[in-house]
Amino acid sequence: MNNELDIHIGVNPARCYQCGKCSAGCPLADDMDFTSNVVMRMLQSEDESLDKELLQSQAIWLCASCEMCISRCPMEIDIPKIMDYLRQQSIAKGLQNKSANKNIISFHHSFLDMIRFTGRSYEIGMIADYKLRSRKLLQDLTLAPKMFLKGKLPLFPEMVKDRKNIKRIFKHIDT
Amino acid sequence: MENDFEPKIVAFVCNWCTYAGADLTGTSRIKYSPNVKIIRFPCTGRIDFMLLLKAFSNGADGVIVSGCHPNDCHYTSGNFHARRRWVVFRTLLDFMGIDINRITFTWVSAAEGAKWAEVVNTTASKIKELGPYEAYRKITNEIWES
Amino acid sequence: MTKLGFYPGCSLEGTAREYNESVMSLATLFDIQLEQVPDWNCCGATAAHNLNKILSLSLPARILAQAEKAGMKEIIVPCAACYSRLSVTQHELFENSELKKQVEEVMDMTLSSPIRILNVVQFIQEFILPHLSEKIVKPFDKEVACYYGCLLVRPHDILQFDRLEDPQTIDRIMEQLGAKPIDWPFKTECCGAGLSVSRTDLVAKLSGKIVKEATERGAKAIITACPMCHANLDMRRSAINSYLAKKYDVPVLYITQAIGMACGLNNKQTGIYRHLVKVNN
Amino acid sequence: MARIGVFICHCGENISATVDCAKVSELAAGLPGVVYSTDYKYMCSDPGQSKIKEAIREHNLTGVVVSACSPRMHEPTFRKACAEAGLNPYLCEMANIREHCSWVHEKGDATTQKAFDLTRTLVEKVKNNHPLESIKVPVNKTAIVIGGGVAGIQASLDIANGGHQVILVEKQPSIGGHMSQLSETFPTLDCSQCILTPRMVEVAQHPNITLYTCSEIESMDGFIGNFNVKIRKKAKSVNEKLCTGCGLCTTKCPTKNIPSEFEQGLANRTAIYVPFPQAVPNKPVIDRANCRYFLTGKCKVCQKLCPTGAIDFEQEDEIIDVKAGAIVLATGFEIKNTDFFPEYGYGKYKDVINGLQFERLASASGPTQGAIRRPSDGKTPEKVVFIACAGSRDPAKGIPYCSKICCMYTAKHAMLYKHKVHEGTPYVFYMDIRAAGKNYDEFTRRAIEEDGAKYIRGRVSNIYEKDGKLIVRGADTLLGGKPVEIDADMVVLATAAVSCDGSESLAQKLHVSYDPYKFFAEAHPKLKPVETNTAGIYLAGACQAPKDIPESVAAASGAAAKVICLFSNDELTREPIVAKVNRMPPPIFSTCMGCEMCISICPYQAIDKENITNRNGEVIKTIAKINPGLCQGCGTCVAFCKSKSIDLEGYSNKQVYEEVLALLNN
Repeated sequence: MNNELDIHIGVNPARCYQCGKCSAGCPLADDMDFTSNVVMRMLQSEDESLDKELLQSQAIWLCASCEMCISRCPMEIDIPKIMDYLRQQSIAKGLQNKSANKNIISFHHSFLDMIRFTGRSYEIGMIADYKLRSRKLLQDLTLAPKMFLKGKLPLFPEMVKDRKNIKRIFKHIDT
Repeated sequence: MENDFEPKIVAFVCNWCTYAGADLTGTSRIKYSPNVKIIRFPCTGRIDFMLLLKAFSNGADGVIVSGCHPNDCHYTSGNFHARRRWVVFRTLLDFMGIDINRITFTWVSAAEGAKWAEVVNTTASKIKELGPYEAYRKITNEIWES
Repeated sequence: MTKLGFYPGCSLEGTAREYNESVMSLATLFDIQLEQVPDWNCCGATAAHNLNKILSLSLPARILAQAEKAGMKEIIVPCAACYSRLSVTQHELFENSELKKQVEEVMDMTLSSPIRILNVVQFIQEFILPHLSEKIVKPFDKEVACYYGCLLVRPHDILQFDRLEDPQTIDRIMEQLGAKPIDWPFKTECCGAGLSVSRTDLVAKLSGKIVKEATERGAKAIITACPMCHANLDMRRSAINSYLAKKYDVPVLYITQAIGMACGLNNKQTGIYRHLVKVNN
Repeated sequence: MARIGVFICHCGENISATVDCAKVSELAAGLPGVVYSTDYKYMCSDPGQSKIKEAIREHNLTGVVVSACSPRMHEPTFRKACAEAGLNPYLCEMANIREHCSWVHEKGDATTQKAFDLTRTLVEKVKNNHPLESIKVPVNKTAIVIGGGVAGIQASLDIANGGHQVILVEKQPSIGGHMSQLSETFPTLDCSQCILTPRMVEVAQHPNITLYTCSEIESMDGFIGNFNVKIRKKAKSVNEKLCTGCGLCTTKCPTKNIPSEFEQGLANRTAIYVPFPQAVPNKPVIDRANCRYFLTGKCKVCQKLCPTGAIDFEQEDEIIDVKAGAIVLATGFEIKNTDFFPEYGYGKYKDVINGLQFERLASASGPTQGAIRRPSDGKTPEKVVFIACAGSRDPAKGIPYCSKICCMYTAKHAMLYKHKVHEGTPYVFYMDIRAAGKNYDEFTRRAIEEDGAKYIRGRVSNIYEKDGKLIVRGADTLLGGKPVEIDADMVVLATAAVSCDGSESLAQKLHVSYDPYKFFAEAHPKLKPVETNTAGIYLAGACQAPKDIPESVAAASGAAAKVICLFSNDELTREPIVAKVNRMPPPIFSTCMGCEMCISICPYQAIDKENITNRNGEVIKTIAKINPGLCQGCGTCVAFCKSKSIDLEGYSNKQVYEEVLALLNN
């Protein structure tokens, strides 16, 4: 995957000299199975089994794209871009991490599906969809009514008029 | 159509940067087109642009002038003078009807072996495309014969 | 009257309604007309760039194309996440013509030249600040923790907004309102962002750090400019409090609400009544 | 009639692998004027050179062309061989058929043809060569050393002890440089000042050394052996001849709160001050930017107190003209300050300090008399975090290189801290430990194994202050990037070593080249480490790249040796490649029109006007005249000359025209 990264997103993992400044500043490093500098090391190894382990990891889904790592990286390595690529590859190869698949990835799918059909995100519909996917039926049961009362959850979705155009965009990426 | 025209290109280079750079191309065994032949000068500041005319009228199809990068001149400022003269001379050549596309003016340092090969190759392929520079030779020969 | 392009983004229609309300009220107060990008769509947020690169560029690109079609030279984007996505997309497409061509084909629209994309702080600096002092009726006389979050300042190379570490612009604006911004280290720490729904436990932990630090350093309010940050710090407060096993009640205000309050706008105009953590005037 | 000999070298197989050398030789034999042509396996070898010598004698050659490698490699070799056989060396030319031909083209007829073309070109050139005699220039045996740190001190003493005059120019009020600020030195932990101050005193007392402090180079012209340098000696407002250095003035100066440069801002000084007690010269100067008299026009307390009347408020900068044969650059380095690091607080945390500040804290003569106390509240820190590679090896910050000295001094700092605060804990964040040097690795191991410095392999992401502690957030990359948070009392950044402010303008004044980071460039990275591209100017110490003390001293002695070599000759021999203005018989005298264009463009100020007078001393014509001692042979004047009255020896118009013709007409 090491070479792919250079070709597809123009990022060369060989530049990483393992200083660990990314992991040191990463807000989620504590919860990750592989911290960002370890991710870089795994890529550098050009070892297929490590590539697979990486694509199956939870870390790539926990990354919140806060961009702290690249903003402090002395070698200016675009780690968030690498993370995006790894997530996309993980899905393309069907190697999604099991526990992330239940929540984080399901949420992403719910979110995108909502846009696919309405052009905008619409919380109630999306959350309902997410609950079905994640089977977390009880989550946020107390929060939703409060939000509803505060007028934060409109009952009907706002929709883009030119939904054909939105569909076109999604169609292109589906194929 | 296969272009089998082999242009003659003369390179006027300074001793300290480009000549040494071309030496480095050799030491690095980087291959380039054999159409270009080098004449060594102490500095691009020494290069009298009349030499370019001399070269064209005697059969050159293209010319390269190359020296040190700005601020790197072994003689402090020779390359600046060369550049300044080149700016003036270029308009003059243009006025005289000389195809200035046939002249490459560039900088190659002693550390840029690969760049020298690139300069030579791009110039050679450009001149190949432009074809032999008969036009200028014809004029000068006519003047000579009349 | 100044007329400016405006991209609210999805959350300003839903969970962050009060942000929208306060932005619009401020605009009215300062005689600015905010005109929505016609038939705008969602920018794709975190989900799109996590799952598909072309999609993550095409969705924002459509918004930019719509704005361009409507003749807008600049758009105000209050949501920091949308601001970041739009800015990054515009940067990437105009840097890489091949990619631009690909995206244009996907959305069946074209982009001719970059437009100015302003975040809410830039909007305030440029259009509100010059006339602010004359409108202040009730100085915002409190210690505040200005919280910038990630996406207002990062990626810094592209956004070029404020300074990367310890940014200052919101602090300076709050000073103008009479507030005392505290010096604190978590101005740009991540709140957990898009993990809000899927990993509330982690959001409680990350946002909890921020709420705790701001409180301990004496802040009486946290000032934000991002709906995602606001949602995590405000809506997720009960999760935060149970994670920290302590009740933290420091309110979280959008910067536009803080300005609105100082300028004497009522609760309806600022929308502060919609917060889950109560705001005392 | 020309009698040219052509010698084609095979260079083992380096040339003959792609060029048919025998054929080139055969073709060359047919060229007009060529009376002898041969090829041989190694022309540069002894038998190869003998072949040339024999041919010169046997065939009465008037010119030699050696087609072999680059003339930049072996031109001197072959010219010397020719000279030994009685042929003027400048009648020998080389055609470069290796670097410019055999190595860069495939084997084949075209390559052989090119080798022949190049040979023919040089044959035509050499026909137009004429004998030249090398130029002799006198050597002024005084050296200027710029910079009075340990490198400048060493170079000055070495040259002076070799019996030559030295002018040492120092920007600051005292010599000593960074070394005088250091506490103890690695890897022996001997006290820096104890070993340096005797050297400083030696400089002051050496009969061959003239010391100018508060001084900088204003301008330079001339060339090796004959530099003319103007030194600006800034007004010190104290007459050095009258001042006895009693120091009374400094005790009563009312302005006492100026951060001391020597103490790195950790202590204050007065406006009239001696930078540190062991300063050389040990005489105060007035800092005009902060002096009350210069700011308000009133005060003069020091003048009233001075028993010898040495205070001189009217003193002006002095320009001193000196002549020298050689210059040694020893301007040293600077370090980045803590405000260079946004993520470490932009310099706003008082207890985040740089390495030099730590040196001052640890120094027995420092602001705390050697006790480690943090600057903010004077408390003894219980946990100190040392961060290596702060700014170094950091392309994002514009400093991709390794500063080289930090690994060692950080280990030393951890050790010194532990020696002084036994119950304290030193943490060191590092990326690699670069301890290549005699007893260096052993030293760092000692810091870890015996003194218990806790080394953590990782870079620190950021630092913030909380409840009087500095929270240092790093990661342990040897534990899989596990985040590490330390609540430190003090943080020491081993900040990057960078070139001095003003090194770029100094380099331009001296025509010395420099690298992208404004460190001066050596003439060759391996074989000429202390020479510059400008003959007669040498480098000592960290102005060339970050160096530790032993390396700086070694480079300084190296530079001094070069100077002494140069000074061992009374005159220098120079290549006679110089420009000449033509002279004609009367009534023209010269085709020069006296337009003076050449005078204005010559980079070496080598051209002057010359009056041609008649018998009565009346001026008939004014023409240009080139000083062969100053001319460096760039030839810019030749190209500029409108009347074609100037020519360059070795590259004359005739020579290059013939080259062009020969190259094109095959």
